[in-house]
Amino acid sequence: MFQSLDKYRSMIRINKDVPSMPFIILGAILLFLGFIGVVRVFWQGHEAVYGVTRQVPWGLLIATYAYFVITSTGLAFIGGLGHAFGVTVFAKMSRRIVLLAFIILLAGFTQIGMELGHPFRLLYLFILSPNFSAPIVWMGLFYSIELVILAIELYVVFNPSGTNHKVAAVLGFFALLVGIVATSNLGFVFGSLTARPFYHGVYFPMYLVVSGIAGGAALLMLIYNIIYKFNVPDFYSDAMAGLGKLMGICLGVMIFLLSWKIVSSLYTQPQDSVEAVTTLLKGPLSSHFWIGEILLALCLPVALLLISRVKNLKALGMAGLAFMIGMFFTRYDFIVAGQLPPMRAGLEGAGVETIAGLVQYSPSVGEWMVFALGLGLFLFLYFMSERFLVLDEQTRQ
Amino acid sequence: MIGNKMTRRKFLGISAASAAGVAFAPALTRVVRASEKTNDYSILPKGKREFIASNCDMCVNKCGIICEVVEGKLHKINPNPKNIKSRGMLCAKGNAGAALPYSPDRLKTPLLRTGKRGEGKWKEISWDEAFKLVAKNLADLKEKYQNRSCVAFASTEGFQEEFYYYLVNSFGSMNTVRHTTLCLSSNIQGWSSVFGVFPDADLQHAEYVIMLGSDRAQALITPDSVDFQRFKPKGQKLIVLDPRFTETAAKADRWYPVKPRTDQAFVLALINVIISENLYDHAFVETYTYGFEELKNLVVEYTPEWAQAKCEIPADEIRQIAREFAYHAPRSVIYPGRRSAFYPNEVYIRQTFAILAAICGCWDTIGAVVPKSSVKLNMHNVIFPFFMLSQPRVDKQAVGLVKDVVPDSVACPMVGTGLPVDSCAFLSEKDGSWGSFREAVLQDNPYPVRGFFCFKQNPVQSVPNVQKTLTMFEKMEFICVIEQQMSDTAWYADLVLPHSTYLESWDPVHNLGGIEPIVEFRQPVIKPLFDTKTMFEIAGGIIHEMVKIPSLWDDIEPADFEAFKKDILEGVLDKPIVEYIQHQVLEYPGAFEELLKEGFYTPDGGKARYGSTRNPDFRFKTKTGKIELFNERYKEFGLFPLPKYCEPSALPGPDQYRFLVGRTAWNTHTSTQNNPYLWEIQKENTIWINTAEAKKLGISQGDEVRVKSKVSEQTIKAYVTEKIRPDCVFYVNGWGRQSPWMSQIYKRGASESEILEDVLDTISGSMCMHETFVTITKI
Amino acid sequence: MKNPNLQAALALKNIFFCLGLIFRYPDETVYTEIRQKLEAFDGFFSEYGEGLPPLPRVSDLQGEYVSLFVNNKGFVPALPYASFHMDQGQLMGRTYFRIRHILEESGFRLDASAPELEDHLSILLESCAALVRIIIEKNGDSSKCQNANAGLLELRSCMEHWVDDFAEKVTLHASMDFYRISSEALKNFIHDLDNIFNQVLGVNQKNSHITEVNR
Amino acid sequence: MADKQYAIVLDTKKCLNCKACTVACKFENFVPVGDDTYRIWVTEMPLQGKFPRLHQEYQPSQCQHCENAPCEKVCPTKATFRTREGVVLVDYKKCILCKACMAACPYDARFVSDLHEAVEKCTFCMHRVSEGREPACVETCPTKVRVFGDMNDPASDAARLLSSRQHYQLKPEKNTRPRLFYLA
Repeated sequence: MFQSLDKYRSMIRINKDVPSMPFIILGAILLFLGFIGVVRVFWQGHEAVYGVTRQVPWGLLIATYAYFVITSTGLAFIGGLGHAFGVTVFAKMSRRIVLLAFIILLAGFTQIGMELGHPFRLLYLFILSPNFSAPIVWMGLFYSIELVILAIELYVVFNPSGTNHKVAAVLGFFALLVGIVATSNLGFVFGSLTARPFYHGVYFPMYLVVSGIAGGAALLMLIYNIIYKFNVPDFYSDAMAGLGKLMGICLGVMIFLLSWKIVSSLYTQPQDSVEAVTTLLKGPLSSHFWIGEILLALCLPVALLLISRVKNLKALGMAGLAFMIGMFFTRYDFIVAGQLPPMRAGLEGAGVETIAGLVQYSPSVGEWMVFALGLGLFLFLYFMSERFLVLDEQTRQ
Repeated sequence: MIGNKMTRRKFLGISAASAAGVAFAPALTRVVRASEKTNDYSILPKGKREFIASNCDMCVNKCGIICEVVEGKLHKINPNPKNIKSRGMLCAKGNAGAALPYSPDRLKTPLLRTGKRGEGKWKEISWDEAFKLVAKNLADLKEKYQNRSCVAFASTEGFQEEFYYYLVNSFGSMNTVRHTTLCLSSNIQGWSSVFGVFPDADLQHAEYVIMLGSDRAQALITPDSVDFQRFKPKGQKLIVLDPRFTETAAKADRWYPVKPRTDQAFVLALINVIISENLYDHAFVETYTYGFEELKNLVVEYTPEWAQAKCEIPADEIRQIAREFAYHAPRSVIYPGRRSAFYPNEVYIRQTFAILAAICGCWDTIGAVVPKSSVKLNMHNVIFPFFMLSQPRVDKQAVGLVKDVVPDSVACPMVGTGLPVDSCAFLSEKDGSWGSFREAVLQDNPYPVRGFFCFKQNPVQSVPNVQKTLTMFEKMEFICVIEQQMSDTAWYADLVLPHSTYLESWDPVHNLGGIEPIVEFRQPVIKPLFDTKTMFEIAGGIIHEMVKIPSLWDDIEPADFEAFKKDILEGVLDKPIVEYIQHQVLEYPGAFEELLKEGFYTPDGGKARYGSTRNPDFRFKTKTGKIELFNERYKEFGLFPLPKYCEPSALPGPDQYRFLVGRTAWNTHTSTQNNPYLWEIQKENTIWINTAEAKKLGISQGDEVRVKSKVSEQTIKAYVTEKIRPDCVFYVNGWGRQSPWMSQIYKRGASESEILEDVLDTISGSMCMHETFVTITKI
Repeated sequence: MKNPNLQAALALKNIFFCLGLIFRYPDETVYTEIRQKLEAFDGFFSEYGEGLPPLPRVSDLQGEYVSLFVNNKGFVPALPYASFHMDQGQLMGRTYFRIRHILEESGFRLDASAPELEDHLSILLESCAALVRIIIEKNGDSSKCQNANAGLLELRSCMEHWVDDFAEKVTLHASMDFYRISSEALKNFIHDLDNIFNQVLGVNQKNSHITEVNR
Repeated sequence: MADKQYAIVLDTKKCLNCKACTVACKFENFVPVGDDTYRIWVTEMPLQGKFPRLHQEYQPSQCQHCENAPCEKVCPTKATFRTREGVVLVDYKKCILCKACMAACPYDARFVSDLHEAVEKCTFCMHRVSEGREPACVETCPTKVRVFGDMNDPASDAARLLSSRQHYQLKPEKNTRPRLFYLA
């Protein structure tokens, strides 16, 4: 009996030096709020609890879903680099990478599960009646595969009898690949909407993947700073620097893509697209855009990376924090901005209410509560793991 | 929600013990074993779907409907595609009628007031008690005032109204007031002064149509609203004059925002051009009309230039319209329309229309203005007793009584010295004039009126100057209202009797005159939900109680009383209403079966009828028997016999706007706003203000403004638009209820009847709806 | 359950009937009956509410009843029809037909002389009383009173959906205590019915097979 | 091509803006009262000109029953499908309420129905059509703005109007190929 416990000693331990308790408590509180939200949704129905409307059918929960799952695939990408492409600097982080990717993907699934009116129907209809022309089917398929791969990977990296590196490499490769495919399909869920020129095209499949990788790097940089109380050991400096560089490249690409998105929208002013971009630049979403999307997600991280020359690990943590906050606005903005230009003008009799030519959306308390569920789930599960699991295989061994 | 005590409770406590021993009176049980009694519990077999033809009653049009009833529940009201009057259409209101029987706010049982009037304290009573109560009050009032006319009876038109008149005539009051002086009295009076009748327009075939102040696209009238767009002949021209850019104006070839109250000047100028350019129909004028020379002399001065100065329509265009109208004659229509009086000279405005039609020969021929034909129905020959104690109408001698509500224009030479003293003021004795009737009652002159009956009319909402109506109510010792919903009027009643909806009852056959005459009728499509009755049953119930009270019959011959019982009670009201209906169509074999199947009947397949009066020997219902361009009867009464133009006696002041009334296609006056399916189309009314004026006043779209007239002030949101003349404002009727109506309507928008002043048209006694001037201020 | 607690079941039946009387128009007969029998329900009212509702004079009670439940200026403050609450503010919606079906299935119908709809609160409560009576008569043999069991549960869940709203509206608009206290007690009682049915009649979701009709 | 191909041809010049169609639709199809719940609508197009030279049109509309239906493409469970007659329908039992179709529809023709617990929209009243009756909005219209019929039957009123009159479709740039044709 003790022997069998022994076997897991390499995995289970109480980490007192990791500041996990506040996050666990925070996570529990958020989970509780989320639970109330879920009860309300079951009791009163989606329509009563959520702020989404006929004109803006996708709201906060789609944004938070994207926020979580895209970050997850970014993490899987980084993990895959380590395992499959021999970018060994990240190998020492693999337990945390896989764990984070898995948990945050679960958090994402809570969001879509609460957003869908009939989540359980989905489970069998995806098998009985799939429409292969629908991007959602592919997105769902690949994210499901991703979850399975991550689960297996989780088993492999935590295998008490030691990680089988060959298997890990194969899994890592597939996690990377499937993650990219899944996220670009998520992008295509929007990219396929010809009705809405702001979404339509290849921009979002690309932008989501790149920003997801940046998000994975940012989250890792932030998490490492948190668990080492902003004093990350030198052991990780090469990995952190690698993350910083990876993030820097991604930020560069993001700025490049975003600039062209804006320029192309403004230049020939394709209908709707320019309206959507204008909501970001000077419309109802402008504060989100300039403070969240531009300052926090792009400018501040770039500045921190440049000033610190990717060497100051605290700066990397701060860059990660700024990016993760900014990215939340980025995800929200892209979901909402594309839907604010109405499909029909708000004329009398049209049944469409517009202000300055735009329909309105703001998340309801219920939607925030469901977001709290996802965030709470992430914080709770992850920091419980930090508290009770051995995540730094290399240092402790 | 529930305390601890609740969740851990065991129901078997001592508390329950005493309850267990109670034995309730078995007679109180209403949920009974299905086998105990048999009755027609389900009115239709399970799952059965039926299509039942009937007739709509959401407004006055009486369109054909086919009701889809599933398991006894009305699912949908469809139009009847075969009905020639409604041309197979059904409007928003007609569709929304399917919600009417299922409105939870409807009256469910007779209610007797127990608190103060208007306080809202009621008790339920049985129909038997209600009938007894009515009879007793009628008897008491008759005794007390020794005058049967001390009880007034108000009603609005409808299939069951004739049974209301069974009640009125059985009591013997002369004081009846119908809706017409709020509606179309002046219009009928004006056209009849020329042709003796009020005609229809053959819009299906007219090549040229002038519509003045009729919004046929929104104020729906079948078949006109259908014909003027659906069947309009290729190349037909539509000229619309309206201070507002209405939906009808949007359909017009030319729209003129005519200056209010000057429509007559425009038409007079048309006549001037047509006569001076010799464009009139010489043969027709010669053969059929009377007084052409007088007319010719009158209109000499009314040149297009003169008219341009009045109505702000360029003289050139007036000339052009006149020539076009004459060119297309007789397929030219100056549209009679159906609307209430707008101005004190309303009858003359309408007389002018009719004269234009007459001199161009646009009469009783295809594409012209055509007298209504009708299907002859078999009357029930009932003769009501002559009661000694019935005094003439209270407003019979209206002179002096109404001086407060008639504008100075009565001093205008065309009207002479005052109101006519004869019933020519009214369409018929029984219609009355709300304005002069109310004044007479308020002044107790010449005698007191102390009882008030109301059948489906809502004077508190529909008669301008509400305060006067309420003051009149205060004089009443007994008010009884027969209604479907707790209307504002019912709220002030002593006794409220719930009437069944048109979907739950048999209605007698009605003959609808028109170019294509038709008879319409109603049959129940569903079982009544509540303890409601129809006027037929109510009249029968009350009269039965009346005959039990000897004092009610002491001013007639005993023999007459016996005859009355035999004819009225046994002959009509005691029999099933179906027999009444069958008797009405007795002359047409198979008609009743056809009515049941189709919901309407036409003896000749609904063919259009033209030319019945185009016969030189035909006697028109005018004094001379001719089409009177010069009205002999008006002359006799001291009225100006020709449509002389008179300047308005009152005009808006510098800061004032003329208040306009109008309709929407989704509400009938004040009666349908709380239907949820109609409410969602329009949730409140807004006041139309011209863009330039709004700018001057500093008002922007959606601002709250205060509207103030002589009698009241209202607050309402502004609708800033180009669609209205700068000197006018407008909001639609039916909102701004003071009382917590349905929560949706309560205090939403502004009330029309509150803001309107009571000004009477001098001949027909109609309320003039465009004679209220208001100031607008931003709040 | 083999033997329903007879005493408690009788009490339950009577409480239903009593509440049915209370929410019925108080004509002279009904009023007299309430006045005579109300005392016996003292325990019930103190347990579920503030004690016995004070019975006003008959004329006041009638006025209050009409203005709360029958007709008022334009709208009725607290509509006692299940369909109104369950089916978008209209009478005779799906719920009405469902309730009629429940009655028919259990061998009941509304007496033809009652000019009311089957989903009127007072009739629902009286129907509950009738169904409890069936269960008592059949000695709780669930094979013999399946329909009654199922009907009771469904009527309960129907009333549970709107009794809060109803009680709230009554409290808001009532000018005297009688209906306010009664509707509060009704509300608490309905919310406790799950528990009571289980305890007293042994009726719960598990042993009932609701016969679904084609809605 | 034996199948019928249903279409609605609209002569909006005849529209009175009376809203009969919208109310008829609600009753016929159990569409609840509510600001977001409607299958068809009548838009008052922008007022053109300055007082007193004004012009205004009214445009009734609804689901366009596109031949190239974006909603059908993005529906993950084939809940949205096109019938052989070219009518776009929703199988409520298959709808997972992902609302992709609502986002994809360029005409804002769909909404979430509490009754069906699914996304719903105009069905061309197929339950009536199968009984030989016209869609409720078509039947009730006073001026018969809408004409419903089979495009494959040259004798049908709809086909005749299409072949004899100029017409346009809404948002042609989306290449949805609507089955609602507006007469010019």
